[in-house]
Amino acid sequence: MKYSQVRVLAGKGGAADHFSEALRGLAVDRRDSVYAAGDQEIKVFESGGRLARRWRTAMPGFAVAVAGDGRVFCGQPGQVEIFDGAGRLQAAWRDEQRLGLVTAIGFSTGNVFLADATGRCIRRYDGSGKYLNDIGNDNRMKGFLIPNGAVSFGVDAKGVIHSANPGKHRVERYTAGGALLGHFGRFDGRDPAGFSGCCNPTNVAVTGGSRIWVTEKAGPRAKVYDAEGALLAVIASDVFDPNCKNMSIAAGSRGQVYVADTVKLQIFVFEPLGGQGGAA
Amino acid sequence: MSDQTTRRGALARAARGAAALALGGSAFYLVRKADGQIVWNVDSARCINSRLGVTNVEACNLCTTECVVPLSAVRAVNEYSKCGRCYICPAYFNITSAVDEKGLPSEKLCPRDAIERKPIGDIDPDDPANNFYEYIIDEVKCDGCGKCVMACKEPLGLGSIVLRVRHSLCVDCNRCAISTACPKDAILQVPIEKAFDHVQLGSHD
Amino acid sequence: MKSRASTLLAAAAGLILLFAVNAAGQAMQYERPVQAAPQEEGIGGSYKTPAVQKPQPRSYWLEVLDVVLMAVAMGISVWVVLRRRSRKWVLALTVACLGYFGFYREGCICPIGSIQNVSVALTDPGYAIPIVVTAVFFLPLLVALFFGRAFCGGVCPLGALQELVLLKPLRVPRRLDRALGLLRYAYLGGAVWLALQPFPVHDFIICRFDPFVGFFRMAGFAHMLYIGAAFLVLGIFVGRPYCRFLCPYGVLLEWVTRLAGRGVSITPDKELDCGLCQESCPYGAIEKMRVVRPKCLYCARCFESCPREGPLARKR
Amino acid sequence: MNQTLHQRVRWAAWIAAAAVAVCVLLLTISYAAARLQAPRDEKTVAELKRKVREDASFAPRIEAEHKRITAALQQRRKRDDVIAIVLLLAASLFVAAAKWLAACGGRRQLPMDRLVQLKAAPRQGPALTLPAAPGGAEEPHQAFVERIVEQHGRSREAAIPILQAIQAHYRYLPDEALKLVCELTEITPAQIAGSSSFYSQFRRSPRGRHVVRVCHGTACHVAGARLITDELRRRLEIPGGADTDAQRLFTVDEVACVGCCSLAPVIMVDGQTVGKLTPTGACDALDGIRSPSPA
Repeated sequence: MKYSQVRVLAGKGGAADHFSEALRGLAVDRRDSVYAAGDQEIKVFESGGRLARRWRTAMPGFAVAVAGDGRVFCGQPGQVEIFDGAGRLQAAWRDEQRLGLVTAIGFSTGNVFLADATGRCIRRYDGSGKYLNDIGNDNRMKGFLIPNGAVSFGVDAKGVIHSANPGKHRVERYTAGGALLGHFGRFDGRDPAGFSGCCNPTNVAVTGGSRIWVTEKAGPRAKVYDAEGALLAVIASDVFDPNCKNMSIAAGSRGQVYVADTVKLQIFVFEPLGGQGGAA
Repeated sequence: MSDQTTRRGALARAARGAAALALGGSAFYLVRKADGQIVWNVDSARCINSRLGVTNVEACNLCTTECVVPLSAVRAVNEYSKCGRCYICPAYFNITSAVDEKGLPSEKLCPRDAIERKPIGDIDPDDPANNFYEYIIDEVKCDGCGKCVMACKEPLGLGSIVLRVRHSLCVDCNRCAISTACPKDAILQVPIEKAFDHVQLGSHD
Repeated sequence: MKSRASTLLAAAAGLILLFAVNAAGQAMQYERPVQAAPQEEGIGGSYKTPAVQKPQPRSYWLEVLDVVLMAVAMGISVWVVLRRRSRKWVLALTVACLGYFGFYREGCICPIGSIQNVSVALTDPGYAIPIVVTAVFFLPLLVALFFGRAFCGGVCPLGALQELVLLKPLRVPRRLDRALGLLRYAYLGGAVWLALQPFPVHDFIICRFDPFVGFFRMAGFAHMLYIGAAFLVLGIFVGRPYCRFLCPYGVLLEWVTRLAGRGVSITPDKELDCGLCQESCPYGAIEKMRVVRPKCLYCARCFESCPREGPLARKR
Repeated sequence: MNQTLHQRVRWAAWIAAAAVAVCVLLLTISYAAARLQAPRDEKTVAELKRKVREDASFAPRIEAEHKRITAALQQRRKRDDVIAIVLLLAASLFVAAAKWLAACGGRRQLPMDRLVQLKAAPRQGPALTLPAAPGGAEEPHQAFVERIVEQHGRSREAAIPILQAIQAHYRYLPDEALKLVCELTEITPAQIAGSSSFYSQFRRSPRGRHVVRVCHGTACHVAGARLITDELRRRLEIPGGADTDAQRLFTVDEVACVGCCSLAPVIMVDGQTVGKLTPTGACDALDGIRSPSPA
């Protein structure tokens, strides 16, 4: 299985569809529009690559996610801002005692999961913003090992949370209640199936139930695994700036992959060759 | 005759006075400029071993080879408060080496065997990945080659290991031999109170 | 009138609002940053983050003490040579200074190398040197301005080393002496020029090619150690070869000494014209029974060999 | 006693010099060995690193190799430090001993060389060919004095030239000759006495065959010229008040500075200078002349 780069969105600069300082979060909605959180803005690109909308957020956004009902969640330091599809602010969740920097957001029926990098765990809230429980900090390390400074996870169709635990070179599976179901991944500096460096993978995205997309840092690369943790493909490795770290990744309905280059501030779009390998 | 000697004496005195004035003046100028005790210091933001944005190059080991004291006065230091205590530390292991049966890289990175690795905190005997590890640099063995510094820096590591001048070993050369050789002018004289400041690593270039 | 008031009110309200918004912005400031490094409470097991070793340099007052000691040593040198006129005391001072400034302080800081720092500091507005270095550089010059090269005599560790190995001084022909002496000017000029150059050419050659500092540190580059040893072996037969033919600071001292009011003199009123002093001077600093002060290195050998005041005279 | 101390210091100097040489040699060898070893170690490690790519079991060997190299370096450094300290100590001992020898020992040695020089000199040096022997019988006083008086005239003004001629001939003024002068000329005994005592060039007593001038300049004085004069006079058995020995072989004069204070104490024997003397050394110098002399 191979991927080819088909498009590059955004970039570094002052143009409307460019970012000037940072590009941190990516999300894809059902219509394959790309939501990118960077600087202090959210930019929405149509599937063709044209900038459709952009709006400012209260604080720099570290994560962006699109809920099933089309609302856009933006994770920020200490809070989550919720916008409607047009970018109008609808609510802001703050949980000052608990919630720190939100670096990933996921949904399952009736649940909103917020990755809290300050608390090194995933916080579970209900749809109205009521805190339910923590995931991933019921262990000896009191949370995920994140020398990268970000917790990243994806939620599959069954509501299982796949979270990166970079310090252990693993992707861990949790139930919404916080029970550890299992994990895959191991350290290996040579075999692409293993995770290299001190602490990888940095970011995880999940589509449906069968594909787990991850990115690594140093050297930066994007990979795809199947549900059992078998490597399907290395999507790309040499197009990214070598100093990239915490590259957000998202996958679209046709199996296309979006990876944010955090140094060049570009979004690389890859598509599988031969058109197969689409979402399950 | 006596007239001449006094004239000569006066001339000599005048010349001496002028010279004293010149010397004193330049000394005064320099003292006005001086800012207390200054020491040699590695500017981590300039040192290519720790400077961000430098990747895929060999670690510069001029600090090892150029220093005038037998074992360089520049040594690697682990700022524990910044250290991620990683299970697999890229400064300790050669992460590109083959993985052994325990799941760890088989080679160590330090050519002088100067880094010690030990688990800390509540130790989980069953899963070694479940522990934090302290990486302790042996001052006596380290010669400042910078390999670990290069390996620890962002984005691979957290950049907790940096090169530092051991002021107790540094002989405070007029012109530090390393600074002469350093291609990035990373060894600078700074006021003593700034020498121990935590250096905020600058971004690319 | 009314509209005016309302505008004012609106402005005030706007201002208040602005502040309020600002305050709200402040309240929203996020105060719990992400700690990528695990903290003590996260690590558990009563773990304490070890302190990072930060060895301090020598304390400042010790460096000041060095300067004071140097000044005192020069004072002693002047007193011993000009008043006591005793070689024995000079020898004692030489050994003491070699021990302290040479082997204990490892030859740093010295005024010879400071030439470079001082020349850079005088020309580059962004470069400052510590007061200690300034003092170390200017003190010997000031002393030389009044009394001659007292620093060279017993205080300079490089000179002291050569002074002590001198066994059988050969007379260097005047012309050769002069010609070799010119090397110092070239060395001084080259050193200052290189010190003032920008980065790639920039170099402090005086320190880099200091032949004796390796002995003081008992370490160094092999070639410099061998060169130093060669200088010492040469120094057995030729009085202070480095000082006379290479030392760039000697040039400065020489210039300043030309203006000196006092200095070593060969008993001007009661001398014998026996020439013993002239013969005893290994540095060719006595010509026609008169001291050539710029070349006099304050070693007091002339006094020792003098039938009127040396140990010969005291033996009676 | 002094001699044995001298010997000992000389031994110490030699041993120290040898120690210095050995230390330098050791340090050089150590340095060279390290320089040779370094690339070999590098090669070993590189080789192991290459092997470990295929077989992870080589990794411990690399680690062991690193450990060994580091330990060897540290050991070498320690060893070199010790050698360097020994070297420093030996060098200072050598310098001290050599200086002692050059200062005190030198004085003892130099005269010997000079003496040899001096002993060789009489056979070749023209300085020792003396004018006619005093009291020589080749011409009676009468005839000689008459000839002189004929040359210079009989007036009182001729007194000095006549005395000079007599002095030149006899190297002193014999009483008989002076009597004859008084008889033959208008010159009075009182005038002769006055002139001959006023000018230091005239001598009234006979002179030895060799003139020994002992320098009594300040340098030589403080270096013991008095002792040398006394010793020479004692050895030559010159009675008090006289300056020439009974055989009229040596005349010992005390003179002001002869101009080579650096060799103090100095004597001049017939124009040959001998310096850095001891009293016995001075006597030996004269023996060197005496032995081949009365031919």
